[in-house]
Amino acid sequence: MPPIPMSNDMTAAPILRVEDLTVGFSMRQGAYDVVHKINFALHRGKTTCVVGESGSGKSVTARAILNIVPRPGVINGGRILFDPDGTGATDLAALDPRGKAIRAIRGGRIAMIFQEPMSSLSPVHTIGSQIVEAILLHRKVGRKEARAMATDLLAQVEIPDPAKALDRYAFEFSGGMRQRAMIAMALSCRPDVLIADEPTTALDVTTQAEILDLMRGLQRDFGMAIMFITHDMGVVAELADDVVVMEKGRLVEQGNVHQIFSAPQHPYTQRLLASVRRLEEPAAAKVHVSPEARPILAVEGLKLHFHKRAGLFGKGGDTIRAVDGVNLTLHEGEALGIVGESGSGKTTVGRCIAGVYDVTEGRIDFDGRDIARAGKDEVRENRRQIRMIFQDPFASLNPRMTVKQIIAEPLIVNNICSGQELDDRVAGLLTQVGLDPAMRERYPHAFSGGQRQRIVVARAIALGPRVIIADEPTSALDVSIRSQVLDLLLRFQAEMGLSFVFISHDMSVIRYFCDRVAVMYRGRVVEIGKTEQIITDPQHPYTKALLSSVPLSDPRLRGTRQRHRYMGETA
Amino acid sequence: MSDLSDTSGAATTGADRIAVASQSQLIWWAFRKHKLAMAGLVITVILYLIGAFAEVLSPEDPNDQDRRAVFQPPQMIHFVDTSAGFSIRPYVYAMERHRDPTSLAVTYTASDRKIYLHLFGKGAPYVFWGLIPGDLHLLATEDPSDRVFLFGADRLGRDMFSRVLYGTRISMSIGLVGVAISLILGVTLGGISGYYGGWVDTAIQRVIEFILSLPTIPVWLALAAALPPSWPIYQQYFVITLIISLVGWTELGRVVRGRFLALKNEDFVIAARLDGASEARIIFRHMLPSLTSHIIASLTLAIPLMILAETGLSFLGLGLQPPAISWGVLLKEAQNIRTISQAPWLFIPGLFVVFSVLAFNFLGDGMRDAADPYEQ
Amino acid sequence: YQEAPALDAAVKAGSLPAVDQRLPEHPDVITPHQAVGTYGGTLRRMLGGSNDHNSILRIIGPQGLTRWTPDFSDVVPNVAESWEVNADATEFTFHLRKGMKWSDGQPFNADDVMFFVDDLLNDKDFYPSAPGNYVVNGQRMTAEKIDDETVKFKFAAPYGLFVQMLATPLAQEPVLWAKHYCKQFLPKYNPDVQKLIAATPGVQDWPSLFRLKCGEVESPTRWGNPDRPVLDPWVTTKEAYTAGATRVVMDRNPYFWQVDTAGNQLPYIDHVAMGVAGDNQTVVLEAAAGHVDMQRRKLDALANKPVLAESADKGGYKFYTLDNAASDTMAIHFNLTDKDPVMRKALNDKNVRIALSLGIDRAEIIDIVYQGTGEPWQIGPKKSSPLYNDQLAHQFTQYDPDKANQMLDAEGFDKKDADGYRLMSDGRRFTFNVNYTGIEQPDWGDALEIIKEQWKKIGIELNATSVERSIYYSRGEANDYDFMVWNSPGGLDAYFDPRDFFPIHPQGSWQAIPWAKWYLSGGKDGEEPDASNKERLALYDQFKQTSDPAKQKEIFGKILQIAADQFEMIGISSAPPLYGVVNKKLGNVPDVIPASWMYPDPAPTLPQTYYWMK
Amino acid sequence: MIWRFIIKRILWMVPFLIAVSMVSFLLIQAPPGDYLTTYIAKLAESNEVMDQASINDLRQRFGLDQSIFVQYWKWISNIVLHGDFGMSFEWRQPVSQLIWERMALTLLLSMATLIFTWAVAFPIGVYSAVRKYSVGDYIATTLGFLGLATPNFLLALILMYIGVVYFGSDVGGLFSDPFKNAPWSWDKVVDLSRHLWLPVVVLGTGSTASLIRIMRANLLDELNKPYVDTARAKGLSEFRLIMKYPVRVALNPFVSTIGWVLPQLVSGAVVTAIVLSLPLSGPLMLQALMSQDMYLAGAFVLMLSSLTVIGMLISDILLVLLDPRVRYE
Ligand SMILES: Nc1ncnc2c1ncn2[C@@H]1O[C@H](COP(=O)(O)OP(=O)(O)OP(=O)(O)O)[C@@H](O)[C@H]1O
Ligand SMILES: Nc1ncnc2c1ncn2[C@@H]1O[C@H](COP(=O)(O)OP(=O)(O)OP(=O)(O)O)[C@@H](O)[C@H]1O
Ligand SMILES: [Mg+2]
Ligand SMILES: [Mg+2]
Repeated sequence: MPPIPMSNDMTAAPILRVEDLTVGFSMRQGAYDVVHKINFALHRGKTTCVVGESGSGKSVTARAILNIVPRPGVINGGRILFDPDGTGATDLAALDPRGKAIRAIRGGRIAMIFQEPMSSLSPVHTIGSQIVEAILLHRKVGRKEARAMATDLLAQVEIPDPAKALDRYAFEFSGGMRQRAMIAMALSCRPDVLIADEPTTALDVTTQAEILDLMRGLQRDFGMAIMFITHDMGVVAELADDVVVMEKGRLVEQGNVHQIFSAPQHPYTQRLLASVRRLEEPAAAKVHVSPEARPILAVEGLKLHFHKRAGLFGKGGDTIRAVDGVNLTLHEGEALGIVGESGSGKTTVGRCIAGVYDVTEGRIDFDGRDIARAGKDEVRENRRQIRMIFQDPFASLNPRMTVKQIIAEPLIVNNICSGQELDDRVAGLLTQVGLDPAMRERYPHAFSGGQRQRIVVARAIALGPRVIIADEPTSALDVSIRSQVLDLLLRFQAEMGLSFVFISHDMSVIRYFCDRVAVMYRGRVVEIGKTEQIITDPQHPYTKALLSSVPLSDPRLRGTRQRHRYMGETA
Repeated sequence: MSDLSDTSGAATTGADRIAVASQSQLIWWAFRKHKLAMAGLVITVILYLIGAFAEVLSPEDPNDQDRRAVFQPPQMIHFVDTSAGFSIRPYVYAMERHRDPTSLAVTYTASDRKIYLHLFGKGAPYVFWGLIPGDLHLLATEDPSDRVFLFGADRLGRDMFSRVLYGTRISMSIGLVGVAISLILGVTLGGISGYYGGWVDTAIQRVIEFILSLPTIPVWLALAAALPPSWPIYQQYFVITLIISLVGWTELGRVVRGRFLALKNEDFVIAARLDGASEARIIFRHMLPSLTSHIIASLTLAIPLMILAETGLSFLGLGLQPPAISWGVLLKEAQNIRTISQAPWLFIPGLFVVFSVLAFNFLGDGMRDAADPYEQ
Repeated sequence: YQEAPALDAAVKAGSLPAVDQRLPEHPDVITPHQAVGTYGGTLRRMLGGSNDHNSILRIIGPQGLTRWTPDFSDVVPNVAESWEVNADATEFTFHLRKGMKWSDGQPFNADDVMFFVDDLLNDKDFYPSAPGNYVVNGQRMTAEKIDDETVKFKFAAPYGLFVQMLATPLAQEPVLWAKHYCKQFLPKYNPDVQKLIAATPGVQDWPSLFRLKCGEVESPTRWGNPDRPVLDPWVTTKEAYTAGATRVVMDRNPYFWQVDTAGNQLPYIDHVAMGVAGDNQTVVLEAAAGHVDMQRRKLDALANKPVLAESADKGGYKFYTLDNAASDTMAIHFNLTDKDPVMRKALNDKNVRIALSLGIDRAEIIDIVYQGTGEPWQIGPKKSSPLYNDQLAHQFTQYDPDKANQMLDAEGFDKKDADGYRLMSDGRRFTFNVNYTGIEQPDWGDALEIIKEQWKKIGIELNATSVERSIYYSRGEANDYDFMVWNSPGGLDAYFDPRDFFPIHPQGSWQAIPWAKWYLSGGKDGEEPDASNKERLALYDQFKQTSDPAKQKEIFGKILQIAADQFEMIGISSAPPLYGVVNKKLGNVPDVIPASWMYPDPAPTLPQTYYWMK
Repeated sequence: MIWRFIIKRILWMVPFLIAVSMVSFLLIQAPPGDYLTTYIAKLAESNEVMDQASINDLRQRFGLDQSIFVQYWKWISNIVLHGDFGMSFEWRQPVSQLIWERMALTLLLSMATLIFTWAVAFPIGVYSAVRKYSVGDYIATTLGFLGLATPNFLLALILMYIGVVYFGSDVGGLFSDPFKNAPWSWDKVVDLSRHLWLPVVVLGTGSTASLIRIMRANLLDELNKPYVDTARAKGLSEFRLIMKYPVRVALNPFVSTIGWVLPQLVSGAVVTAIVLSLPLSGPLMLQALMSQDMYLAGAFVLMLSSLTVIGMLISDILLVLLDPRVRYE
């Protein structure tokens, strides 16, 4: 693919212009702004990547464009000028948020991929009905046709068995599959503008590459403008034409991708890029496990099958072999990475270990005892020792509890502390993960995606466990915070001998953090070994394919590498 | 770690006060902002105060019959007395009864005689809460042989105003007991049923089904016969309330179960389980708040039903019987054509029911909103 | 003779014989109350929702062998053309009307009467125990057919009131059942009856089948079968009376055997249409709306009168007066056989009863509850009755709480508790816990509430609870009460309903139900009455066997005097006249009608002579 | 799968209903005395004297002298084996003649009421959730609670009174006079629909308020969920959006309790039916219960219980249909 020519050509009229946009939340005791007077523009056929620290207002900006700022947010100023055909601009911010005019634009002309796909899909409707609905709404086709198109879209986003998948529900999908369903939905109407809010956080790099190709294809064919919010600088380097950098609600820097990467002006951008470099090697501070460390966790022949009951009056149910014979050992003080294709059963393995599911077959030995068949008391004790960081932070936070209550919960139920001590402890934990303790009386929905992820991390480390199963714990964090959170975890590892099962799609994070890696494919571990060894000398063809797809965080290297795919043992 | 502390986002600036307020404080602020909810709270409190001090607040003995006042319409209080110059001295005009010998209809004509009223005068003796004897009334006629009927009089010539005030006591309290019992049972059993599923669910559901399958009327009739007649009325009613709520929990139980079946696999519930929370805690602390709105709504709906239960039950010879006084009893007594056509003031207790119900409801609204995280 | 225009067509078509052939040789000639009427129209009435079949009976009338004169003073021939009684009142010979027909045109004659006596009354399957009105000295009535128009009834002992009984709704059986129709349900006549039984759900034997198809005097099924031939002025149609019917319509009987003085066949009115209302308030509303042509049942509560008066002009109706046969609106029947010995002793003390009576301010109750109608009254025949006994009616009706207090003190109830209530000999508070049937009789609840306040002043506590009626009766059955509240019958009909003067009624003589049982069972059941009651019961036995009216009156007078001296129960107010509404256009309706179950108003005033004035 | 579930539940209904019928039978018999007590009471009022022998005869005739178990057995076995519901003591008529038409009308009225309340309450409930604290919301709330706080009996009386006194209309009933006993015809249906509104409104007022409030409460919880934003971002109109997504989730409580809406209406309608003189099962059942006419009462009770059980089954099926998460049990 030829490098896309640098475009500083601001003469072509932008399709969407954000002017002095200010978004605020009017809380009970007065309003405050989270986005301050930002300006940027999107152009047809161009990709604008938005990067910035977690909580800097990226998602809010994105939502403001569609005029769906979450309550009690309001657009406090500025204009959003949308001009798809060069005939004259409409100010989206001025439209009635429930009116017809904006409705015609939403989904049809400007589509959006929400940051948390897990919670953003309706729990009670099939994936298919949600996609078909979008198609029917904006494209003049019949129901049958729409369904065919939806199947096609799911196939394009690499969902296996798309025809069946249409009739499944969101909770039956893995995190990455939901995200892809979301993408399919957004792309279904061939929008003029695509706003993608961290759309690939849950995707393994091979799938991610395919998705990015898909977007690029559409962009090429239909001149779509893309606003792409991401923390993955590799993706930025691969994809972006322009880059917008945000910090604390302000737009601190914007410009051509090359310019940003080669000559960052703003200190935040510089720090960001520095962090990217840092994450490109194994952590300096990492304490490696001694070879004679005891295995703390041994998983043997683990199987977990989901038996899908038949539809109410439908045909017979089928079985999904989410985990199909996995063997793993985790040593004390070790960090074991799990990588693998989206939907390959990583989360499910993690959940089995944490005791969320009753396993179908196999043993999980913790400290030599099989916890898959443990008694009640033992299970409770184990829960203190094995903690889990959920892939979908939003869903795992009780919407009716404040952050303080959420983090305090394990401390309270395990009778660890109370009163002032509890307060301090919670504040301490929040500070450790980089959140202002003053926010502790807020409810989860009032945080940004990255902030929520950190809350989940704080909850997991609160009890001082021996094993943490971390399912994509840093995917929503910008690189600088990500490295800090990882460092924090490393510190715990060093100080308390904490062990990790670390599920991630980000190879650099794996490399930075993990001693060993297991590569999963279709419910099995296909390769396991020392991190460095796997990265430098992968054996299994899937691993090779995976590594070949890792985006490189340098725009100059764009297209220089030969990517290849693993087509699987044809299931 | 030092560079992390300032990354908490733009949020904190300018909003310190919110940020540090505790959840309960937040809820209280949220509640206080809700004007109608505050009004509801105030009315509710006033009603309870009326209930508590009915003896003192009512000008008459609610059971005092007076043949001269049968179906007497309400009397207006006049405040300004111009008979002997200008003075502020509340009074009402005495009324005279006239009965038509053939149609038997009674009519009242206001006479010129003024019945003067004063605050904290002596009147009919009472025993406050059955404990402290007294005879002080907030409003009393200056001449104790006179009577005043602010809400008119009923068919036995009893003062409706006093009766309504006395009725407040039972109506505002006894319903709450029933509601509380069905709440506790409904939430606990429904919660357990939905949370555990499986045979526990089946068992509880069959119990609910069984309770519901027994039509209510035979139950009431059997009860009417079974309750010993020598029991004091209040005790009988208490038992009836208890039984209403023993049946009433099932509805809430089903709803809680239905929602729990869907909720129990949510990640945040699993997270709570992984936190090591006990099952009771998961049910009550983690899952139940998701149903706050529904529960508040059904409670505010249950209260009027409880208050009015007697009007329906009385058909079966159940419920409170005179001389006990409650709004339900008063309304029950008013349920006839004669009242509709000739003595509409006997429906005033109905207004009180509506008021209290609206008050409870707005109170509930406020509570719901205050507890809603999205409203913060 | 003339007939209704409504029948002309059928007669012309030949489906109905001419009127002369339909009438008996000697039809019963009725002198209308006001005028000879005109034919046509519908009479609208309301039935109550729960089994109000007697309301139909009250308008159609019990067409017995005899009937009451409209003023309730005497009996006159009805279905029977005449009768003779032998000297000791054991044999009654009735002459039927020759050529009289059932409503289906089949002849009515002595066979029908014999059918009742031989095949039903004396059949142990049908009547394991016979209706009391046909039993004297434990033996059932027998009969002898003299000829087609003559039958003779025979009793084992004198039966003084038999002819009067035949005029009440309670002794209509002899002419209720048409043999030609009803015999099909008897195995004796129909060997295949078992098939019919099997084909009818819910029926197990022939008596139930018979009762289902042919009805009984007081049974809803009497009005449920349009095929059953009758002697009534109006006959059941397809819109019959069954459970849950919402409307009942009856049509004129073309074979009805009465004519007016001008030779017009009765009835004048073509149809009687009765709506069914679940609730009495609905009846009041219907009446107020002018949808009811003549009615007193279900709306005669005094409290409704103002409402009805208000709408009278709009509804086009006026009031008529009913001379209440009852004696008192409400009597307190002290339980002289109370299970609780202490209470029993107190209640058997006449002075206590007197004191309790003096402690009631009847004027106030009458004013409030009975809208100022009625006078303070204990029990017993009305002033207008020849049996009137002033002492029985008026003793101790004055309000005198001081005297009452004195008397109670004197009788040993001088100790009081902290709340000012008297204590009984065992230290318990002198309290009455009583039930009343507040659903049917809300006025009793009101009166009891007033009495409660009044008795408080004489140190007696009263707690009244309303209960459902069958519960009420079962409390009575169980003898589980201190006193019961019921109205007191016997104002005009003391002969027929003497239950308040001595314990004769095993469910209604609340003053001593065990005594009544003792009497009725011949001493096998219940409890032996005290001497005074035994004396009255003996007198009553004597009374029953007397057929001479003067003698009857004398004996009954004695009974009443003893009852007055004993003063066993207290009453509140003389039963005030009742009222009903009647359409202003309805003719031949008397202004005053007696009201009693024995005189099932308004039937004895002959509704078949009512007509629509032009 | 689901068929197995349904069949299992239906099979389970048989012993269940037998148990319910047993308990109901006991309940019906629980008040002291039996039908004869009532009968005697009735006779006593008209001064007919029943001596002990006649009472015993009657008792025997009605089979009331047998033990309660024998009576129960006779009753239930006749129903199960012969479909014979026995004889109503009070009406001296086979029970089966009495119940069906009334049950049918009752079902019809209940359904009409149900549809009415849902048709009124759902839109209003949705409206008052979406437009929380608008004037409309307040009006709906206040009216709703006014309806809730007015006993049905009273409302019926007042409406009838106004109708009669001010408009000279019919009093109650489901049909006008000519149609009351007429066989079913189109005209009769039309006539019915003209009369139906009054009881429907009277019965509906109470439950409408609850539906509105419950709908509103549940909907308010759902309106802020992220999936609603997703749908909004698709460009769905606000109305369709709300109807398809949050309302669907907010239906859960309704579906959970749909099972006994019917029996509740049936017994709740008793008093109204009495006042409005409606030919429904409630008044007849009440009367049968009061007079301990046990076979008639028993038949109604059995009907109602069966309805409840069927309703619960429907409710459980709908719950699964409505929320796929429930399916994974
Ligand atoms: N509903 C809300 N109420 C109050 N504050 C909110 C709400 N939603 C978001 N915020 C605040 O607004 C700020 C911007 O949030 P936003 O979601 O835009 O961040 P972001 O840049 O997308 O971060 P991330 O990369 O972590 O997703 C954050 O500080 C967040 O705490
Ligand atoms: N509750 C469920 N019911 C049915 N199928 C499920 C359920 N949860 C997961 N699956 C299926 O199991 C497979 C593995 O899912 P899992 O969530 O473990 O994948 P993953 O490796 O974590 O993927 P990702 O990287 O996309 O999060 C997927 O095919 C998914 O569709
Ligand atoms: Mg975001
Ligand atoms: Mg996953």
